[in-house]
Amino acid sequence: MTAIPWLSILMGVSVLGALGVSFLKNDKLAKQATLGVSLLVLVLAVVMTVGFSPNGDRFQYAETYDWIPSFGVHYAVAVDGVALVLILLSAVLVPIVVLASWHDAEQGKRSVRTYFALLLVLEAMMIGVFAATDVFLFYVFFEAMLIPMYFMIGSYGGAQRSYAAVKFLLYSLFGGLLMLVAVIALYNVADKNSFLFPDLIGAVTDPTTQKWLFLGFFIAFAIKAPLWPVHTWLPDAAAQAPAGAAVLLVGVLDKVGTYGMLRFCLELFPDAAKWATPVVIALSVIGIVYGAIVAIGQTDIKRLIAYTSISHFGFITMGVFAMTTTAASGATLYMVNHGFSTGVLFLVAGFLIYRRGSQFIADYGGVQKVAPLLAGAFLIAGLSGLSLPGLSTFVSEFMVLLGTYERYAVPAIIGTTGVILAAIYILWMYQRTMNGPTAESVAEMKDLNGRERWVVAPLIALIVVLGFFPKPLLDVINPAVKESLVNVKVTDPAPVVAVKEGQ
Amino acid sequence: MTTHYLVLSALLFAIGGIGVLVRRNAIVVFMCVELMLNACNLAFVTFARQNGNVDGQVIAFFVMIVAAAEVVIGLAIIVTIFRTRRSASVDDASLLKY
Amino acid sequence: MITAPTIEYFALAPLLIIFGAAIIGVLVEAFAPRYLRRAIHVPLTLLSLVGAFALVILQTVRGVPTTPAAMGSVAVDGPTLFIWGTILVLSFVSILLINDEEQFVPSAAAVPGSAEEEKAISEGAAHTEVYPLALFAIGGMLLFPASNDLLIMFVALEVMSLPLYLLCGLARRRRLLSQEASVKYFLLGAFSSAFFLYGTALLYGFAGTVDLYGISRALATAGGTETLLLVGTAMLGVGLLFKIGAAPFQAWKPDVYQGAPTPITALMASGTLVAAFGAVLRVFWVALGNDSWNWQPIMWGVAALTMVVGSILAITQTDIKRMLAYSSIAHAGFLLVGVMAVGDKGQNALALSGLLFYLVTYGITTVGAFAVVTLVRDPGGEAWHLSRWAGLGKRSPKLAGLFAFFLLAFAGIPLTSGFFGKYAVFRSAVALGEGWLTGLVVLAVVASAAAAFFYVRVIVLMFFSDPSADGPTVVTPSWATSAVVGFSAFATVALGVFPQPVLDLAEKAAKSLFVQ
Amino acid sequence: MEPAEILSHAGGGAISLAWLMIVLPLAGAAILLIGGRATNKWGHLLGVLMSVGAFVVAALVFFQLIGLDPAQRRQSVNLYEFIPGVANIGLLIDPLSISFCLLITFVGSLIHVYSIGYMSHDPDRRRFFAYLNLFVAAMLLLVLADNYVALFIGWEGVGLASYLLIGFWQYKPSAAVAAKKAFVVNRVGDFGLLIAMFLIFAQFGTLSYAEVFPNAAQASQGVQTAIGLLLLLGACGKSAQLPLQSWLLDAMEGPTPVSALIHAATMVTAGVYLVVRSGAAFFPEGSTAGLVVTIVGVATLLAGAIIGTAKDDIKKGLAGSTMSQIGYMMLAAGIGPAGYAFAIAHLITHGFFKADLFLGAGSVMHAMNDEVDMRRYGGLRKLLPITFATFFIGYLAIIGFPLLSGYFTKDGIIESVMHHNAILGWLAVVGAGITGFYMTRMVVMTFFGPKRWDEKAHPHESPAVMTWPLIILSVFSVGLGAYLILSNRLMVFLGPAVGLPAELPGFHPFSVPGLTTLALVAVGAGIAIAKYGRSEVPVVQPRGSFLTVFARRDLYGDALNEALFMRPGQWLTRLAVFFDNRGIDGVVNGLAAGVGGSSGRLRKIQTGYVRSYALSIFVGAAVLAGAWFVVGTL
Repeated sequence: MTAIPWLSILMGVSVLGALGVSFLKNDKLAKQATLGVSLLVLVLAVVMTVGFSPNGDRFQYAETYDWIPSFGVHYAVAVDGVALVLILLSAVLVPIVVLASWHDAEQGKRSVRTYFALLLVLEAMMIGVFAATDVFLFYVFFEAMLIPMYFMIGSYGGAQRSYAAVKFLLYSLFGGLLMLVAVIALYNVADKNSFLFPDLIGAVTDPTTQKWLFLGFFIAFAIKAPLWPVHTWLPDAAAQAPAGAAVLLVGVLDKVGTYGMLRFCLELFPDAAKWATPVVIALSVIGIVYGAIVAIGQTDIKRLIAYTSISHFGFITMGVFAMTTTAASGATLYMVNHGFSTGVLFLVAGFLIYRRGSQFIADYGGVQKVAPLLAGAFLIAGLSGLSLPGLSTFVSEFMVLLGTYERYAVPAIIGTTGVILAAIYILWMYQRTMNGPTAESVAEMKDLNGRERWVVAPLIALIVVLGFFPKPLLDVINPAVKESLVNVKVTDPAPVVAVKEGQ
Repeated sequence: MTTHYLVLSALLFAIGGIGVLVRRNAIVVFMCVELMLNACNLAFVTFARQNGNVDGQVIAFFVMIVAAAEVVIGLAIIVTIFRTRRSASVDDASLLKY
Repeated sequence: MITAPTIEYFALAPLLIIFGAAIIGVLVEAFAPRYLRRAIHVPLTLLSLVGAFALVILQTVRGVPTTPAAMGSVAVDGPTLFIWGTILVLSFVSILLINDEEQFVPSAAAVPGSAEEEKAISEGAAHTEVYPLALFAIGGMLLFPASNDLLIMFVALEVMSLPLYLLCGLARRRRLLSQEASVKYFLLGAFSSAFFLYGTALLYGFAGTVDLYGISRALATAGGTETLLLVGTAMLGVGLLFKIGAAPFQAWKPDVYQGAPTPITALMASGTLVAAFGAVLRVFWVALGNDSWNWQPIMWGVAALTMVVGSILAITQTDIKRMLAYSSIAHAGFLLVGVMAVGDKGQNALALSGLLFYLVTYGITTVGAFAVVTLVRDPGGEAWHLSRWAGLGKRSPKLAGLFAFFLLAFAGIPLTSGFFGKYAVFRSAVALGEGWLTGLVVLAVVASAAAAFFYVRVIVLMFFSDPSADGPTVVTPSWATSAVVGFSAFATVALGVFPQPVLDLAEKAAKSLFVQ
Repeated sequence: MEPAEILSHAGGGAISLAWLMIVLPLAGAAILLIGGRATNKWGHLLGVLMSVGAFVVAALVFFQLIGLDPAQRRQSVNLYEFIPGVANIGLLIDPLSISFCLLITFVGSLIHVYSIGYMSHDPDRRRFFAYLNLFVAAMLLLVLADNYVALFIGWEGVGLASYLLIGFWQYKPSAAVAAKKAFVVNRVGDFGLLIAMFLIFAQFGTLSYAEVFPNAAQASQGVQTAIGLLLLLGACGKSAQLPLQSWLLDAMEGPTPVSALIHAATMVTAGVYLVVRSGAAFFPEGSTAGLVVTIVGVATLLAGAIIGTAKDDIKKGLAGSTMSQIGYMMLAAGIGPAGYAFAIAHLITHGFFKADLFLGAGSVMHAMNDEVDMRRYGGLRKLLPITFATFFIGYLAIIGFPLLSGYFTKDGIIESVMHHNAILGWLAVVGAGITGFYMTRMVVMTFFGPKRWDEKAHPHESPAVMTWPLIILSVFSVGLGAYLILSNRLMVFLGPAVGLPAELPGFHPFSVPGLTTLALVAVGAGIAIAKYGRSEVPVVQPRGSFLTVFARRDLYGDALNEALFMRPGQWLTRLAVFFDNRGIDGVVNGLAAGVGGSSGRLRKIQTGYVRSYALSIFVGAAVLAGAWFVVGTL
């Protein structure tokens, strides 16, 4: 444990950066400043991670101050392994997104520096939401986050942007407000005069109350994740948002939902969670298959990617609620990997669309011939989307399915069909856009330029490295997940055959 | 014994209320309101009698004063709108709706 | 043999100052030369408000009196003082808005578009009466929640309302609407106050007194099934619910808010609402406190209806002020949730503090929003039609940003004061631990989700849609107006991030509850 | 004899450097892909170098291994922890894996060399070599893995390489589609493999061979069978066995060296490897799973052979024959220890002579500027002497001409199956006969008879860089079989890895089945010569009898897939999309619209008439009073 308030520093830097950027007059300068700030945050986050001791206390870098005593609300932040990797994910994605959306904001003829300021504000809130160990503080970030994203979609998005933005906001707000009631009730039922997460664990004992509160939280998270059938805001939002915002939306914001399920739904209401598990698993499985099938039928690249994410979130929720160490760790790792893989997928798609000016698959063809690098990046991103072994997503998907099978064989088997469907939607999209004779509309297409390579390269590197060597992340995640499962009071099922230690 | 007065006041109040609903002329409507106030006065006085204290009587005086003030304001407003519209029908004033 | 009544002048001082100033204002109107009047009125009014506020502070510091003043007819207790402070602050900022004479008709008597109106305009005539009128209204607002018996309450109600009836008719632009608003407000107001009075009469008949505590005592002995009591409370309720604009008595609100001069709308939407809720609380908690199981179900229905009507009807509004009026109806519904959360002493304190805090946050944000409305103008006055606001975010981002911020506060997004307001009230309701009330809270949050839609809609208009060529001009605000906007914005942020100080005040005020 | 125990390697010697086998080609691929155009000049050379390097390492490991006592010949080298608590990345060096390594790296290197010439005119030659290296690396990981997860990584890696190489000329839509098809069909197999792994992990709590195999017997019979069948599904995908055979014929869209290396010599045999590797555990002799394997094998070997008879495209003909030959291997692998050695032996020899045949075919195409229709060949033996000679040797080898490789291995399979299950055995014999027919047909149509090609083409022998690999391969095609089979060399060698049958089989050249096989092959060849050698071959394909069409259309395999999966799939997709937009999203938007609409209607109650407002107040008052009354008097 160190006395340095790392998390506050991280947030503070982003917020101050945002302020500074919004006051800059020169757009170019604003961009560079944003990039600088986000890189600084990344460096700080990495340093913080290095100092994190996986097998030390569960929550580290803790800071706790009274915020609103009469509500029992604290400014309390700390990270365990799960939160840490997600914060790291955000810290990695933001600078990349900044670099990727260098010119995005200009299309709308809208204020460029506002866009980048919003990015930084969003980063601060993303860090905050994962770091918050006070349920109320978490809720505050959970809701407040919507606003910058809402403006990013609404002001800088595509033709349907305001529809998408409003849909996104209201959908989330609806869930959030239901959660608010649950939050209040939780406070009263627990009767601890405190919103601190550790105080609230095991505070709700009455089964009926647990179920109601669980629902209040779960619905909000299910909408956020999004879980079938409350997913329809995502395709619109993701398709309309500028590529960068889409990355943060699908890559990080949605993770708040799955993270919330793992952290709050399970730990605060373990019995209710077990009670709800069959339904949740069923919804997840439906989500996996359904999302994949609908993705196959999409004609719009970004929508397609959005639906693949719905399928992937099915895997994550399944892993979370399977409540085995392997599955839960896999799910957590999945959150990170999915952030990277969908991130690069959206970004490369963004480059593609930026060049051609159309989101429709039908407008492309034979791009590989004219822009091999672009195509290659797109292929690798796609392959990580279908979780090819050797790429990070495989590890997490494998763990989720493996762990789920231990307890729920049939859902796991059905979920595994997603592996086949994934191959279809990714490769078919790739074939239609990149292969075959070059369409004259793309004949002049430029290949990736320097900036874009710098955007794609780090992500792909990460995906490959983590694909072969996920241990560092898992070593951080596993203890945290084990702790949570202890609070949920579940133990992994033992193998049927007792294996005498071989060799 | 006092019930009759109460019934009467209730009737007056009801008449006033109905009047407000059915009459178009702003002045008349307003007079109906005054009628309702007076119904109240009657009730106050009656109850004062019933309870054997003078509060009700006193209140009645208060009410009259207030009613008088109301008249002043009311007439001023009604006159202004009449000058503008050349009509005192409350139904003509229906630009603000939905 | 009549003994002279004892009057606690110090306790009543704020009232006396306001009324005194109002009377002086009238004298000024009578004797001061026209060109001087404004110069006298503005400082006089503001000073009196400041003075009154100072006295309120002083009393709070000196310790809250535990017995009602003026022979038990005016209760100057913790809640009253807090409400007074709130009303005075809100009035102060509203007066700053009223200060902008562009808003008021030069000569109310002149027929719109007539020669004499031209003349009046050319002469730069102005109705400086607005200041004393406003002061009388404010005085009424102060007395209304403080009055400890129904007669005083009735008088206060009228003192508060009558000047407002007039002020509503003084808009410079769209005078037909303004006058219509005035006449509607007047007729309906008088109508409803008749109900209030009749209810008073019946309760007098039931309890033999109009003293609130006396009524509650009578209730304790007689039990809650007397016809007089039941009908009486219903009638009384009509009068009060009308003032806060609860359904089905909300009809006047949109019309009046839309027609009235915007500064007056601001005053009504903030000050009057606060005062009316103060009165509602006093009547239902003090007089009918022992009877809560009787009125709670009805209040439940009213609250539900109010929030639903407010949120739903607001969605399709096209006039900005009208939309804000409906939003104010919806908020009234949310506040009623808190009114029902009565239980033991601690629970009451919780609910009361929540309500007080909500009233502060809502009032301040409302004034700010209307202040912004006054700044967005067309050649023909304020750009009232929403479509005119399209693309405002690009023409004047700062103003649009502020307005968007106020709207988000109305919607109750975290990190705005509105969020904690809602939270404080809903929390007290849930804390009661009654299923029916928690259910209402769920309904309330669903309603506020729906309500969010029309706030968001305005933001969409301002920021996401492109400006029309001949969009409205944003006038450079006067020092007063900019002060109002600035103050409201600051308060909305501050209460959204560090609500604790104000919460402390509210809790302190609520701890002692209403004196009996 | 049961397989030997898997020991963890003590370290030292080439075995501890075995990882180089994988890393070298992997590095090659990485350098060539990342290096980009800069490496165009020397890329192909690097590729060859890395492949040869891998071969050298393999050879060294091999020699260290045979230096060990047989009981010591299963050594696992742990590299690093992959997924904590689930799996490591580790290598298992044992006779089985090393045999594969030698085959892969040796044949692979030859094909690398050959490709230098074959791809010399292709602008993307560098990328081609990168993919080839990637393939070699993945394939080696597949066979060297000491647990199922690592195996799966290699398994998918070769799938990727195959996808990339089939679609190498991606601008040809047919190639792109074929590539996608190959990958997707393989994924169906992977589905089975994945479930098998889950089941294994749920059963044993581990996925490493060392811990699973010894305890397999403790699992219930049903579970064992289930695992076996699921593994078989995976094997069918990779090895193009029924019912997942359909992708292999389309895969011929890839450049010919790819067909030779991936779709003949190595990758497609991965399924056989999987079955043999897990054989002792999950396909024990006489087990249900084993029976199913043999049935699948026989069915495929016949189907492949039949398909081969009708193809005019020389590569597709060879592809059919590949299916069929792998069918033989599966068949053998299904019968347990008695068959493993023959399966592997046939796998190895087939690797050589089929690669020889494919490369020969490639050389022909090279000469005929990429004409693949045998009806447009003819009389090429004079013009392409070396190609002809080598191709002919390969031909003799595959039809099982006495004393050549195929003769020993295939005959071994038939013999061993005969003892196991006569029906299957005789079916295999029939297959051999058909092989005789279609291979002869191929040779006759290509090299004999009058020339049927058009004037523009002027055939010429391929350069040395292409012919030398042919020669080397053909040499092995002659001798290797005898070496492996006689005195059960391979069987004994493999013993520690896969176990040995109760008594080692002897070699009976004049057994009934053996002779019948020869007779049938002769008959088949005779018919082919009669049909295509003596009589004129029409340049345009005749409609052909129903049977011919049946064979030509791959036994309607694609039609079946289309009817059963594609069409309903597309239907389902459209349905789902519609449901999502109209159904779910419809509800959401409908809700919003409903609220808006009700708002539009409700606001009409605000008529603007003050009297109606008064009415609402009046009624409201009445209602309130009434309600109060009701509640109060309750």
